Amino acid sequence: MSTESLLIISGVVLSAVAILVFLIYYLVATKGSVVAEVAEKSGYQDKDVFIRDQTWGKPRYLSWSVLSANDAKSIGLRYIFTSLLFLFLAGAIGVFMRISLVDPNPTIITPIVYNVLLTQHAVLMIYMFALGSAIGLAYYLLPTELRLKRDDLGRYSSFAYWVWLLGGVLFFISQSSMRWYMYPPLSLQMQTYGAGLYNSVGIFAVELIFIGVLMASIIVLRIILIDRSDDIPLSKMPIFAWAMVFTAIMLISSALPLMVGVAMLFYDVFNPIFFLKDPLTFAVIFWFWGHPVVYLAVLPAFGLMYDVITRFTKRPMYSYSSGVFSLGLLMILSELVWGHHLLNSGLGIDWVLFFTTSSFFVAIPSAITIFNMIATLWTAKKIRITTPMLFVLNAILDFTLGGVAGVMLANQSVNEIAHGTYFVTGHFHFIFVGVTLGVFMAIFYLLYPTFSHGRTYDTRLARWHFYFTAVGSFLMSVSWEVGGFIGMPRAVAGYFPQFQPYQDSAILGGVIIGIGQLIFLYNIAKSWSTVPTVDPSNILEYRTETNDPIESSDLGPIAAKEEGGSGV
Amino acid sequence: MQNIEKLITSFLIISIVIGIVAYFILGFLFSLHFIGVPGVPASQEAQPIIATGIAAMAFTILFMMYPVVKFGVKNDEGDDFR
Amino acid sequence: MTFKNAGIGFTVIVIVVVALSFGYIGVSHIAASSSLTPPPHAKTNHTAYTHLWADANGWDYNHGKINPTLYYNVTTLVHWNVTEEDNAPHTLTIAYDGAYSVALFDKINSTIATSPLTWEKSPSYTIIGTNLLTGLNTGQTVHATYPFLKGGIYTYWCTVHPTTMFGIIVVAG
Amino acid sequence: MNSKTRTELLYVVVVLVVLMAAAGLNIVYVLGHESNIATAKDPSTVPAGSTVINVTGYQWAWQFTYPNGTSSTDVLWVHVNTEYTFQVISKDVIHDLLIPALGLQVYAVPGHPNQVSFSVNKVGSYIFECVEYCGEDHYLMRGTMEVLS
Repeated sequence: MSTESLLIISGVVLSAVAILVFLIYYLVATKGSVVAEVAEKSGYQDKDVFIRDQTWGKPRYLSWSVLSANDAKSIGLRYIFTSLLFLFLAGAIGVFMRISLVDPNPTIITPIVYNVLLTQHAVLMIYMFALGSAIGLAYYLLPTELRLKRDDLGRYSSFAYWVWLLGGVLFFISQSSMRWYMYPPLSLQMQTYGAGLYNSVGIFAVELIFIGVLMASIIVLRIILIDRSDDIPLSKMPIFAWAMVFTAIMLISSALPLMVGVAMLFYDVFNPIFFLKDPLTFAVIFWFWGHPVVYLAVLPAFGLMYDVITRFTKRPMYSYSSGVFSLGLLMILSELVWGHHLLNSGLGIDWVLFFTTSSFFVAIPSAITIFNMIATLWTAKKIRITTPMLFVLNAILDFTLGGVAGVMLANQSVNEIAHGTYFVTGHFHFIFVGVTLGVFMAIFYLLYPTFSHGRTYDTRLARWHFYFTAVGSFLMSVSWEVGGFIGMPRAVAGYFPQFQPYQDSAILGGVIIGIGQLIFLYNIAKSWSTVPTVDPSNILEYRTETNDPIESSDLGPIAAKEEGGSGV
Repeated sequence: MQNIEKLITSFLIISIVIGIVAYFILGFLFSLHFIGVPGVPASQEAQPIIATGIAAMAFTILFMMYPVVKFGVKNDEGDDFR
Repeated sequence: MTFKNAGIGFTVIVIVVVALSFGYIGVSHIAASSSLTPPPHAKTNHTAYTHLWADANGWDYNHGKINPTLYYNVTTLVHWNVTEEDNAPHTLTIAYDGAYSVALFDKINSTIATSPLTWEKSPSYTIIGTNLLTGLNTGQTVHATYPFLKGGIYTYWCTVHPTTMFGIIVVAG
Repeated sequence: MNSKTRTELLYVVVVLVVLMAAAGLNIVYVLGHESNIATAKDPSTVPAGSTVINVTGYQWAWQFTYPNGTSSTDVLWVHVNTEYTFQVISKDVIHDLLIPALGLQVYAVPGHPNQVSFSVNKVGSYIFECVEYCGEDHYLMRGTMEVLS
């Protein structure tokens, strides 16, 4: 393409973007001035405070104003729907990666493109979807669940959101192919065959994501521990709030060392003094954060699973105190096991001994949590199998299969055989797709009337979405685990021909999951255009204390509202 | 409370049987695939752990599916069918 | 521009973002159909036969000078015979460095040994790929032809072992 | 200690016992096979009578250098029932040599040479591959181990 046409095209594109940005700014500014006027009239100096008081306690539905208003629920909705957008993007990348492996030699895409998609799939799923949805649901559910006394951190949360979003977008634009654990010297190899030409932007983008996520978790921690209303003691707090407390503490305590590590890596790009002598030092710093982050993706989901189970069995949790205790124990132990990612890196026998043993004991809190959930089912007289409940039951099943595979991996003999193979990929896709994605979908369906201002989703489509996702993820993860155990290597654009049956059955599973998510997208659009028929009150906010039996009133939330427990 | 204990013990027995069967199947499969040192000793050491894992999976699945099948009610009409 | 129906608005945004993202990755990585791709049945006045041993330690590793510099006249149809010598997959890939000049040749010749990767840049053209040089049947010879229609200095290398298998081709005229 | 906590405690104790047994089995294996686990290169701990093979991982091939000076790329010739020790180093980025049938795995890290010992008890041809992502042709960094009698 000659430079003249390049100039013309870039000129046209830039001017189009400029017009679009001006249009958005114009709309936001005019609306802002109108609201400022109204705020002025009703005696507020600051329009944000006016907006916050207007929307206080009312169910917040999705609209463009969510991007400008900075009350906690609007920011929650921003996080939730941005993480859902990234779920679709990274999911589409994942399914496309799977399809490209239909043949032992790379035929559909070149290995370089496959490696870029591989890195984007991992980073966007973990940082943008898993963490984004956890923070989003915290911002959206906690304000009314804990009946917050004040909500004055809007500007910081809004800043954290935009930094986090900028980080995600920059990372995608950087076309980095350094894998999500950024091992130097590969992450410093700025070539297409290495970490990508613009990988310095990729490393910088990861730092931005950390800044955004760190700020958000500090704010969530403050909301729960300080702004909570005085008549909710810690012993009566909803279990989801407890899960978010532990998630935030774990994030803050494990993200900081790596933020320094990524800054050092960024400096190494220009003057390699830190990590080229022994690259394993960065690997050690990274996995100190690397393992807690996978628990960050699961802990909020545990809290929400308790909410869904208690809602559809109408029984309190089997044991509230042991539920909270096990989530706390999970937070502590999860920061002691990260070394099992480096058992074969030659760091010594004591390293192997300590981290394999600690990795066995990290299974205890998860086992207690699963027991607690299933025991709640046993105490129920009637379990209403709605789609959210199906997702949560499948989450328990998948977490068991994935979790036990994880305990197997904690064993050095299995780790020697299966580290770096698809067995590990199968292990964590059981948990990520089963629990993180599954519980997010359950909560999305529960909150659908609140998001859409009173509309209900099409339950038949929702069931199809569930069955496709459950079957697809089971087939994909199991065929990976079997293939991986006999040596099928991970993250490869091509493979030995004898692994083709395992890869092809995993492709079938991946495509089934993809179809399931398309059904979900269609369901969102179709059901949003129906006439609002249902009370849009956020049903997750009513029962603040998940351990108070509402079995006496076998009524739904609407009746509970008249009953006075309006949660406002 | 009496029959729940009976149920749980029956689940336990079923899952232990599944574990033992898995132990022998794994033994046969590993002998085909693994050779030499550390291959053979590693697979022999991994065999009981994976078999116990499979037994634990079986027990948890039975433990969960029983109440779902027994108390589960499919109709989601009712007051709010979210 | 307010979407009455936020659900459809969100769905449209999802579809647009996913499409743009795949377009972005695709466009920036489609190997620019380099000017090196030979036009079908190009008219060549000379033919030349070159035999290379593909060895991960260097072209012709055990057979005379390693990574030899090859000389051809312009409009030469080169018949490549590449014999696999070890069990590794290989490729024969070339890239155009520039019109011939002694300064350019010395510059490449002096720096290619220390940093071969600087000269192994895209757009490149793979004459023989890993589907032929699979590394599974050592001793087998693979045959391919490539017409050099533009004079100048080329670099030839193996993309699987770019730091050991590299060399210079000079096309005179 | 109502019945609820008792059942929960019983469950936790059973889980704890199973995990401790597994952890014990694992410790026994690790302590029994220290030379078969990748550790930092230390010539003094090479098992007696073990032939040392130097392995160099570089972007996108494995090179094995045998004691008699000869070397081979992407193929490894070993004899059955003899003890070998890999001393592994990488020339550019982090690689990880896995021989699935042997259950053997060792990281090739530039600046951190590693060592692991093994022996093969069956003749035949077994695959090996790189299982630590190392760039464009990471999937081509593989080959076969030929076990000769």
